[in-house]
Amino acid sequence: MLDADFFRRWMVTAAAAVDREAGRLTELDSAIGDADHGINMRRGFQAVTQALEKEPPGTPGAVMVLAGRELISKVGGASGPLYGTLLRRTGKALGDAAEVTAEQLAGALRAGVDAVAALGGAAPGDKTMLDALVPAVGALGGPGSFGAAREAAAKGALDTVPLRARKGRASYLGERSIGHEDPGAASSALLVGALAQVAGA
Amino acid sequence: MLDADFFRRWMVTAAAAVDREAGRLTELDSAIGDADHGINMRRGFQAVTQALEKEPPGTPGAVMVLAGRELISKVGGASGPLYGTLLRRTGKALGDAAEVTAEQLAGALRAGVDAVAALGGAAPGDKTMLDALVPAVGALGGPGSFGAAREAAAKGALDTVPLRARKGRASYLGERSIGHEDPGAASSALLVGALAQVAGA
Amino acid sequence: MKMLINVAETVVADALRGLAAAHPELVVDVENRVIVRRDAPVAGKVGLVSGGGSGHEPLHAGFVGPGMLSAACPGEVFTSPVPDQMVRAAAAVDSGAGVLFVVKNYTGDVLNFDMAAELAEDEGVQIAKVLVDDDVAVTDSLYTAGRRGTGGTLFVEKIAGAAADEGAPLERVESIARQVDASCRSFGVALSACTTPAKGSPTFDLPAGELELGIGIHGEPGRERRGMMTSGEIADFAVDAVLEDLRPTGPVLALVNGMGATPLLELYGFNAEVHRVLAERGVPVARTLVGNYVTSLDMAGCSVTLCQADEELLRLWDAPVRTAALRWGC
Amino acid sequence: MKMLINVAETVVADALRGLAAAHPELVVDVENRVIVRRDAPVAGKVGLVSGGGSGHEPLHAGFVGPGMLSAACPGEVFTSPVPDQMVRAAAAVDSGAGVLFVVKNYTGDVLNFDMAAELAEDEGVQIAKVLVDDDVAVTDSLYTAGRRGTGGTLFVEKIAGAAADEGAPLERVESIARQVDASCRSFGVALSACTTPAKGSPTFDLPAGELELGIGIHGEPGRERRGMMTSGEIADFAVDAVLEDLRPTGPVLALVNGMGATPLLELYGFNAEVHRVLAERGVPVARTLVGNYVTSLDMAGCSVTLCQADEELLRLWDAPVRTAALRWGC
Ligand SMILES: Nc1ncnc2c1ncn2[C@@H]1O[C@H](COP(=O)(O)OP(=O)(O)O)[C@@H](O)[C@H]1O
Ligand SMILES: Nc1ncnc2c1ncn2[C@@H]1O[C@H](COP(=O)(O)OP(=O)(O)O)[C@@H](O)[C@H]1O
Ligand SMILES: [Mg+2]
Ligand SMILES: [Mg+2]
Ligand SMILES: [Mg+2]
Ligand SMILES: [Mg+2]
Repeated sequence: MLDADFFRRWMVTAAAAVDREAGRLTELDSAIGDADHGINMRRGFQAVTQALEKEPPGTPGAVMVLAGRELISKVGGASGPLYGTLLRRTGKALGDAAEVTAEQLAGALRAGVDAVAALGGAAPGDKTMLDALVPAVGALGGPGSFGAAREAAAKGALDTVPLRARKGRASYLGERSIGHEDPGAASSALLVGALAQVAGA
Repeated sequence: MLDADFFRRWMVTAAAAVDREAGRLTELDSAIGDADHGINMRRGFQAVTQALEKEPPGTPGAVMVLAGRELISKVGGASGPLYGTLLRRTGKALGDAAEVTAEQLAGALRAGVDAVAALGGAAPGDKTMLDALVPAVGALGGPGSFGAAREAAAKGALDTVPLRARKGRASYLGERSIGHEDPGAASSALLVGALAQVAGA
Repeated sequence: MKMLINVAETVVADALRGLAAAHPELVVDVENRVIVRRDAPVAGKVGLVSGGGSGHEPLHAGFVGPGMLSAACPGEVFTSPVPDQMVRAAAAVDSGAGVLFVVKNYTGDVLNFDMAAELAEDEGVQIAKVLVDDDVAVTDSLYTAGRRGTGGTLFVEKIAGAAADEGAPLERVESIARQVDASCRSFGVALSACTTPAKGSPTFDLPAGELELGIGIHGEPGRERRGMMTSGEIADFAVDAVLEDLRPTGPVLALVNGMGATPLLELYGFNAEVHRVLAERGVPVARTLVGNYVTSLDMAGCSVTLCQADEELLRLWDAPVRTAALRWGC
Repeated sequence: MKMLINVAETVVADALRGLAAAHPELVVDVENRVIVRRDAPVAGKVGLVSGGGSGHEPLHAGFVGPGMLSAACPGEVFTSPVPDQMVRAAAAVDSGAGVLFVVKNYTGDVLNFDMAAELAEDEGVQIAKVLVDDDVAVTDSLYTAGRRGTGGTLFVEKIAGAAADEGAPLERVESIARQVDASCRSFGVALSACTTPAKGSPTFDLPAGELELGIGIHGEPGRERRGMMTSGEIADFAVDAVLEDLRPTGPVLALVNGMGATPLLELYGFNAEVHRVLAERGVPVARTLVGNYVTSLDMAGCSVTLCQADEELLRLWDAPVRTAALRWGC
């Protein structure tokens, strides 16, 4: 069973990964966007860890809702509302339970990813974070599936390279967006990787 | 005896020299001024040759007065009024004679250089065009003295390198003006060199 | 890259402190990043709120004041602001007549303003929105996020702002704003990339002797890279790109805009070429604005925005405006 | 170096054509390079004529109009105009009340305006002259050409222009102009060199991580080169350099000026630091102007000008002005 502390550690681990990889995310965004994705994610996840430290929520759902709210009110850009919605809707789907199963987490994350797709209007193949998130939640299921989700997200991110962007800033580039990894897909892979790490996968 | 054609050829030869060396003059002005001296001189002497071609004046004095007026109304900057005054006053001092001697030219040029000193308030050693002009008119006298004037002007220009500027833009630099040749002294050396060339020295 | 800053983290807050020091006629909330005209809310008047990433100054804060915006919300550099800012701004300027959000069409701006609209309406403020999408360099199709909002924003904010100051109701201010957006097209060209304070190096690499055609205002690369062109050739290309899409049937307002680092001397020279092309194409120009209004930090380059203006839009354009960056008639 | 130009030879003429296209309220004589406000000569009013090398836009052409200059004479880039221009301008604006020449203290400007004054007086125009020399980076001594005219020019032109528009006679306009000059001090800093169109490469070489302190507005190197400083450190240095020389005993007007390529975002942040330093030194600030007003082509950097203002100067500063670049009160 996964408790509030597990989710808190997921967020803290994700924050560390984002901090470490911020330069790379910004470089990716520099090629096909506006060179701020790493900076945005770092600012957001710093706010998340600070908020979680200040008054640690007692349930998995509350951790995720708080994290999502922080992203929405601190990040801005496209990634702020999208990642904020991902975490907040995941949290809402987790409900009030003090502990949840891996299966419940998988289901809640699927709801979160659906909300991202609804909000941003993107589909897999559009060269966005969904290209990492959708395969990841597809692979996620029981307790042993965290490693598979990490692999799926990482592969999904890399698979954005040959795609032509249809959403977000990169879409302005048309053909010129081809040949670059999508920064949001790369950061999604980091988040899923952090989850796998905390789960010991 | 030197006739109007001699003075016209002097101006045309000077224009060619200025045109050839414009880049160097601008580079010199770039180091201790505002990077336009070559451009200014080229614009001015192009106007001078055009004006002289249009209706060639009949006397040495008229050639120089016309050339001076052209510089004043086409160059601007410090060098426009100063070189314009140099030529105009030289021309006035030459009077209406159809031909003048080398001695008369030397005397008239001295009057022109004096007018430059009066207008700009500079003295030899201030790191200006006067550092080439004053030694040149000092060396100038009889028919055989054109070569000596050229040498004196060239040496005077080079001798500005260790000087600290006290007039013009270079004076703003204080100590930092030391170590660079004054662009106006360099262009003066070109004018005196053109005179010597036309005189066959 | 050298910048006149303290540290990258504080550039936006520092600029807001400096804005407050220079403009006592504005209320600048540095902590919450909201700039409001001092007399807001004006009784009976519709509020106009805009915002977006910083780095485009004077847009938007420089356009807050009588005759234009009621409030502006600056985000981090090139990052749209967060919903809390717009909600706060809407509350500060709403007189009960409602608030129009002027939103440049970028995914981030759209999502954050949408969230803000929901929250503000929860708090009882009536919200209308207009999306500005004037940049013809982006094709508006299923395969893009739609055209970007660039120079047209200035026309929307000025003209809708004048309508609001005249006392037009929210639906009317909104419909005028939409009309202006529909009448505006822009095209931008970069001679150099810009450098964000946080990144510290140029956002793209533009070799000597090349330029980017069809750039946005966020340091994104453009649609196409070409060998260097003269001012006249750039004017031909940019104006034709705009006209192809706009096909004006009457006089236009022209914004000849610098991207931030192009000297005014060059910009005025470019304006001469823009007017030449428009004359050649038979398009009369009613008004021209030349300057750095919708910028991209220290990018060298320019953009052209044309706005077809009927008599009503022209009248509203000419109406008095008193802001930090745009001022006439009062 | 890429520029938005056709060819270097025509940049000034091109810019004048563009100015004419954007500003029908100005009479722009492109061939003779004189810009005159359309209603000149105004009966009974003293004329105000200024000019100087191009490359400092909006100075001076952007300051022609009611409440400021009557006419401006732009020279080649960084090269003072020729006497014919000032003579023509003086003739165009003289109503019989005489003309004040506002001359920035550079050898070239001084010599050319002096020649023009003689010629104009020969034509029966009464001429007075004021030299602007506000730049404290240059010591005013026997060993220099005297202090340069930089940002203070804006204050002289605005305040003397207001006095002239009020109908003050020539001696009064001249003495106010002198008072303003005596009350102004400036200090400038470059983060990058500028590039003139004719030369095509930077006028000096400024390595990464270094800046020039005490620069002028013509791409001349400054007084001193240092390692990179923060915005706050630069404000400390520049404001202290100004105050050391000015020693104001009352409130000041502040111009926080960009050299051309510094984004407004940075300039406003710098303004916050300038206000901090002034507050620390106990100097009250009556008015602040932030923007690119007295520029040096595409140079990155800034300058600070302070002008001690008594009530009369403050009143004249606040008086209406309607020019391309400075506009309020009308
Ligand atoms: N409509 C969308 N749906 C899903 N993800 C999107 C959408 N638009 C953008 N993104 C994601 O957001 C990322 C960019 O985030 P970021 O750089 O922080 O914001 P911005 O584009 O506003 O600068 C993209 O790489 C992409 O993965
Ligand atoms: N007061 C002066 N007296 C004599 N020569 C001067 C004086 N001031 C400047 N000069 C000369 O003028 C030259 C600069 O000319 P130029 O670059 O064309 O004008 P500007 O300095 O206005 O850009 C200097 O190198 C110097 O030789
Ligand atoms: Mg981005
Ligand atoms: Mg020079
Ligand atoms: Mg962004
Ligand atoms: Mg010069």
